[in-house]
Amino acid sequence: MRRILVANRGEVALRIIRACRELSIETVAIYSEADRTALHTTQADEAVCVGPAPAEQSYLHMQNILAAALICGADGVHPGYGFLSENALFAEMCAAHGLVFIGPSSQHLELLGDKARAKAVMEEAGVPVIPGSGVISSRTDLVETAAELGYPVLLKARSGGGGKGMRLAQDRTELLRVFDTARAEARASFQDDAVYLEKCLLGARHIEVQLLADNYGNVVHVGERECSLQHRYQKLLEECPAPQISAELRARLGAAALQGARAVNYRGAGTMEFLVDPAGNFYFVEMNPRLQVEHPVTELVYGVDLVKEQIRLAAGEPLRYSQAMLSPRGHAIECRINAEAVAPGSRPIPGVVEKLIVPGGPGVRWDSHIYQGYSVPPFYDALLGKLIAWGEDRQEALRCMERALQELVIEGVQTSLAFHRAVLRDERFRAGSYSTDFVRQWLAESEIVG
Amino acid sequence: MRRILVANRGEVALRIIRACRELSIETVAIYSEADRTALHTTQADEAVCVGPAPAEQSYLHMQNILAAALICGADGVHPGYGFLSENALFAEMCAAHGLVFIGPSSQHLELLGDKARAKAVMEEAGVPVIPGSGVISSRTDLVETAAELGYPVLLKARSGGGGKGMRLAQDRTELLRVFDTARAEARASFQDDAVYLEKCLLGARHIEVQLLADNYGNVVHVGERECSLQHRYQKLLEECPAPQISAELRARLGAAALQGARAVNYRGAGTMEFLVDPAGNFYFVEMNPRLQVEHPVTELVYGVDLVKEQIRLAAGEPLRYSQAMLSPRGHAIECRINAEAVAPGSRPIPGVVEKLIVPGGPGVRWDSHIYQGYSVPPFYDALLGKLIAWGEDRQEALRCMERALQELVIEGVQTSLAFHRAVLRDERFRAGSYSTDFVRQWLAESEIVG
Amino acid sequence: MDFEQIKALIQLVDSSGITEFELEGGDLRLRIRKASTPAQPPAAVPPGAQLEPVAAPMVGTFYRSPAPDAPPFVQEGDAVSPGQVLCVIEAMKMMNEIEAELSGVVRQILVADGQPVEYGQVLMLIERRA
Amino acid sequence: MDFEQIKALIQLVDSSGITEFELEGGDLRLRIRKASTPAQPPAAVPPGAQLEPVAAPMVGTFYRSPAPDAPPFVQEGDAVSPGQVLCVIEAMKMMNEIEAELSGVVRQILVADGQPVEYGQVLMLIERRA
Repeated sequence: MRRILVANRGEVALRIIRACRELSIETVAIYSEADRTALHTTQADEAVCVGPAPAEQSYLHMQNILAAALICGADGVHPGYGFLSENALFAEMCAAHGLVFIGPSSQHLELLGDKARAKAVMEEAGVPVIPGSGVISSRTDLVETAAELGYPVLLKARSGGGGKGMRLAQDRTELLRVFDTARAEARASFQDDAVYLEKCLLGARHIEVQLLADNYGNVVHVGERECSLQHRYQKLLEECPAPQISAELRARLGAAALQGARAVNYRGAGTMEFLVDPAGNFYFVEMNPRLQVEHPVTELVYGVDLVKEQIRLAAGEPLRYSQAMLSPRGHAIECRINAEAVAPGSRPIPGVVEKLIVPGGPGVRWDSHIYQGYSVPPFYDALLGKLIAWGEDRQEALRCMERALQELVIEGVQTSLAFHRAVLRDERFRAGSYSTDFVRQWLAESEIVG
Repeated sequence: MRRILVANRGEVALRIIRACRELSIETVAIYSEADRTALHTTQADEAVCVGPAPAEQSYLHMQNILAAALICGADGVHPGYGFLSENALFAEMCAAHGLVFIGPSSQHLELLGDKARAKAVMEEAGVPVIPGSGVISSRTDLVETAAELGYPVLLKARSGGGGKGMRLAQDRTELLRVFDTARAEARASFQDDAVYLEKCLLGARHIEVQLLADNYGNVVHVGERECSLQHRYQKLLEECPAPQISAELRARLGAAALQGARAVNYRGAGTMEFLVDPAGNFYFVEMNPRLQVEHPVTELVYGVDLVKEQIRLAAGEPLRYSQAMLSPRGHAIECRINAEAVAPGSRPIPGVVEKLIVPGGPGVRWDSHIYQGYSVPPFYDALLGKLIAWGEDRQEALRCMERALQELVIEGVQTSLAFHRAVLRDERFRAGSYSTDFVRQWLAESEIVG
Repeated sequence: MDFEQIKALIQLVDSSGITEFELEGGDLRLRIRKASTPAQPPAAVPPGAQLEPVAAPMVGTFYRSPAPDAPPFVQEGDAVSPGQVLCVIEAMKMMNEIEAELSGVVRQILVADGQPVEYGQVLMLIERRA
Repeated sequence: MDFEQIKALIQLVDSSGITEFELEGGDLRLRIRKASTPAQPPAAVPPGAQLEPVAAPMVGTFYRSPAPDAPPFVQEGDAVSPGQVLCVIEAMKMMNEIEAELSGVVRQILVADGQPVEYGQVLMLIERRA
């Protein structure tokens, strides 16, 4: 590949530009009118304005993005995460115009985008899946299926992602109450109001396995990540490796992920998401056919550049790693610094970064598109940057992250820094055995909302 | 240790504060009146002004620094590099007042500070040393000794460091001409005008070995660093491991460094400097009994935090590593970004950092005390920050460094960025077999001075 | 020539006294026109005249005529009325006609035939007339 | 109490109307004095009077008297002349006498007895007299 159009913005667009530069691949950035002075716009070799600020008219405007790719002579398109990254039609359009879509095929995106179908395929392949239903056809079906599964249950959108159209129900009354809202949200977000039910596992942990697969049948996993620290189904902190996991469970998770990837003939970089219950049973939830926000923790521990590998695989190169070559070293933690306090009812507030001091020194990595003087636009997601810390073991990584959080200064916009600092001091978090309930419980008990 | 006074400024003061935080040790910063708003002043738990801007009246003012340490209840003093780090009297005064000096004993500092004596001790211990003389007694002695060694020769200060009092002479006339200047410079810098001669090895490489030693006789080496890229005897770029070195030579260098450290019963972190000639013969030059500016390249490749280890060792802990536990992974490069163009006759010019964009992403580390709005004081050394890049091999590290140099924006002060960017593109440099003559030759041939 | 160079040329022409600029590949064909000696003298722009930009509503390739051998939709100096086609932008093999939204006179065409345009790029300036 | 707290206290007192502040450990003894009710009324500072700071020339511990049971070198309101000892700063077991460099009246003593001072810290203010 010679020239890649980066169909995204923010830190992930920069991340892809960095990988391309290191591979001597030219980059074409796209930007909305709100991102004219954004770093991804200025750092790429070329930049094309593809529309006004709202994402539907710019970062989601397939025609303008493809026209920019063709006009600029790009031979590949990297969608990043979010936006068009899981859009099967976009992948197909890229292919139709002779552009390499850096991700799996549109068929994979279609299959894995239908969460219910993906589960069925995995179950058939022998991967344990989370108990749940097919698409709910009626209120009667809803109530009966929930009774069979047993409360609490999770209502989820078939085409969902990022927690949208997702609702927890403790009983029949609550379930009936949230049914319509969930469907409306799913329709608004994904143009598909089909929802299904899933058993809600109490005290479960969200653990995912990173995969890399080439076009020639070779698949490796690059360890697991702990992603249980979530607020409103949005991850706020991730770790690699998952703490408090036995070597035996780790091996079983890796094997199941490989099994699942092989079952669908997966290609490129992807992630198998599992829920792990307190007894050590695990269940497939979904497969993310793209780069994950939290990929840096894996990179630091395994010494692998996942974005460079993803591009190499998309270009048709064979995998450069065997499973035996991939061994973890130390521990890494990522904090997603958002332009938003973590508190009930909080919302991101746009503003200008009036002062920025970026942490440095050993073990610290900062993936971010902000700079002193940057104006945070109100149109996109609230991620300001990802602070990642590495240490020889979890204890050292925690200490490194604590001091990096202490060093990081962002003035002018509200941030999640106070939350992250407080969580890092929390004894239960430090013990490493927290589940997806952690933040909800913690917010209920805590006064820290800053 | 509970509380450490950091007897330094700039990036190294921050580096030590970072290590202390990760060890849950409180820090006391000292600052001159010129550094009231410096990051090391604001980041430490406490900060004490120890004098006006000139270093002799602040960062070198032993009495004020020790008074600050005692008044603030510090139990240790970390001298960093430069300033008082190799001052035997200061180490002794610390000890006399019950403060742990984080470095070797004053006896070690005295022995190793006398470069001629250090060489004699190493020679006795069976470490090959660079051919040279004892202290030169007269002009006759000078000329005769030089004739015996053979030109070119290096005139060096007995108490020297950082290239001060150092002169290269191609013949007898030049040697006689530089003799007085070198002595005057040595007197001004080290209050000691004793100089000695050393054979100048043509095409030699400057390679040093990192050591860690505890108080109980355990010593390990943490690999070698290539430091041949120098201008006026000042290092500008370092690598770990040294490129184009055979495994056999690497092993011999490591063994010689251990032998040397054991010969002087060394304690703490230190570095053995060698010159390696094109035939693969190596010679001891000197031992640096302190933290080195370029320590991060070793940290990235070996996964060891040298400053934390140094503090642990000074606190009397036994070494946590055996030699077998220390294995390199990948390759790291450091560029010293100075407030000064690299060109004949260039000088640092103070100014205000009007814009700063720090590189991020995988493999990149930035150790720096500057921030947007920081005013570079004219009183101290010109180092603005150290940009360090890691990759799975030298090729990947070079690519990572290239794109990081491309991302780094420092406006408002002159920098060495243009030099570093140009060197990274140079084919001889990329081939990895450059010697200490490289920059001189390169500047002579090149037009890039930016 | 890459996108950046083209953009630079456009900006250069835009900020200069030049009103038309052509360039061809192969054995090179260059053509530069200044406003002071136009092929067909446009009505002088009276001081205080209101120039309205026509911006590209999409990313694509700008064409001044419906086909390679057809005459251009408009020339500098032409009077135009709302709904009149000014140019086309080709995007993904689709020809998108760009229409005038006001009555006026075409004062300046800022993009050369066959050149790529990005969203929001100013294609021409029209002097508003009642 | 750490150095930072002490500095904060000094600044608080400095910026307030309080002229004297004492604090003891153990069972706590606190004493605050305001300028409006001084123990020994200092001569009023005439408007426009020139107050000269006496800054610490070294890091150390500030003492108002030569020995714990001795009277202080100077009190607020005292007239002083060049060379007169104002206080001592103990550093590394050495007692360093700080002398007045001008003639005037001690208007304010800003540091409490026995407190640490850093380089350049203002110890007292002297109103310059001819």
